Amino acid sequence: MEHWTRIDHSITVQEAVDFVQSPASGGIVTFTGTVRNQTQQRPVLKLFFECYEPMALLEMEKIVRAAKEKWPVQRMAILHVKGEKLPGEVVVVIAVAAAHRAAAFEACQFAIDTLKETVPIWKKEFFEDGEVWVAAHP
Amino acid sequence: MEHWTRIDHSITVQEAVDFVQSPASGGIVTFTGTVRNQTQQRPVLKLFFECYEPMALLEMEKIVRAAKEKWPVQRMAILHVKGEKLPGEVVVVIAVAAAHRAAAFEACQFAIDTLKETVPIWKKEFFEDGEVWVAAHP
Amino acid sequence: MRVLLFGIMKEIAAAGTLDIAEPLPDVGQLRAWLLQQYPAMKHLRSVMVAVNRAYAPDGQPLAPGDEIAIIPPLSGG
Amino acid sequence: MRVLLFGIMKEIAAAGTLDIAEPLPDVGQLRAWLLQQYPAMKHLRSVMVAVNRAYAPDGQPLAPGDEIAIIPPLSGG
Repeated sequence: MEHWTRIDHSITVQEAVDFVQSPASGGIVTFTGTVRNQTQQRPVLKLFFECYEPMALLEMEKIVRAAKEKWPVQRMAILHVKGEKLPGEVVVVIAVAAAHRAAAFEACQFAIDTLKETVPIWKKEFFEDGEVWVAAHP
Repeated sequence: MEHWTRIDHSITVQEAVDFVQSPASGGIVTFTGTVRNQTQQRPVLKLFFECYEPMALLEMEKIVRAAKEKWPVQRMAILHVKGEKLPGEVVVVIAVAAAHRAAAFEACQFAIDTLKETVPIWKKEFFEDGEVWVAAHP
Repeated sequence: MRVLLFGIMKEIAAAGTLDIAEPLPDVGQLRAWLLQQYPAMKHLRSVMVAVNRAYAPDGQPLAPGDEIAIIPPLSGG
Repeated sequence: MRVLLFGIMKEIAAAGTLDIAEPLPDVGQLRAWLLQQYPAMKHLRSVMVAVNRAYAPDGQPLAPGDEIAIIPPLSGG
């Protein structure tokens, strides 16, 4: 298996690196997204992630295929959480292994940029005085 | 402490991410370098890393300062191993946390590129039939 | 026709799935029907439709048994 | 004058440190002296000199008590 896509309650950067690492790869680049403790100066109490899980996994696989067509990358992992998350907790991890580090950097950045645009996952922010689905309104 | 530089016998990406992560950061980018099992088709048995340790740590700190001048990054970790390493083992980890992921990607790539040019560390490759200090000769 | 709703769409419709009796032959007509039923939809930044777990343009025909989902603005990652 | 050697320079000189009695007033003259003592140095891709843990140009004067290191081509990372 050359790639790994997963949606779960808890994920770590270490498991993503362990998956993509191999004695043939020279460099691994990861992106880890965490819950910020505020949005525009308003303290965030928690987040809730809702996923259209089967389609989200398919879209993650499309990202892997597109990245492998564009860059000479070896193994990739795309992990995303679902459910409730507190500030500081990990919500997304992308790991890319390649023989040459420039390809790994470019493919990892492409993967997180594309994930935010195409993978059906929604985030609700909870504040002291209310809650909002992020980016829903202009 | 907003940055962490370290030279040790064993390092992990997880400890670098744990250090740079904070509830104020939105994204963390890491680069992890591992020992490849071959160099130009010759199987590599092991590597040996020699460090001019006090100067290497100073040069790592210069990289952190330069990155923080160029990009709005929050916390950085630069870890490198010394001593013997086998194929697949981690030799360098760089982690960068930033509010915006583009800055984290650029600063991380800058840091590994600069480390290879300025930090006084030397790598010896051991093959079945000999050993060589990498890049010593043209 | 069975339609899955997510995120803010689930709140607007006060339901996670809709069973629509009205015959709606393509994605565009489903979208128009939803807008009429749930006027709050027009305040959303965007709404996409997925058919059988892939994004579908307005012209795409809908068949009985398709898995249809309404995709409000994404915010994963 | 005490000089630290690393990597391939340690093997070329067969020593990790050199104690040089010769008076060598600057980095350039230290470099010339080393090249004369260890002709194999000229096959190296590059040799830098560090004084007090910072890279130093050939014109930099050397003082007693300076920590001097010979830096062959780097290969960390």
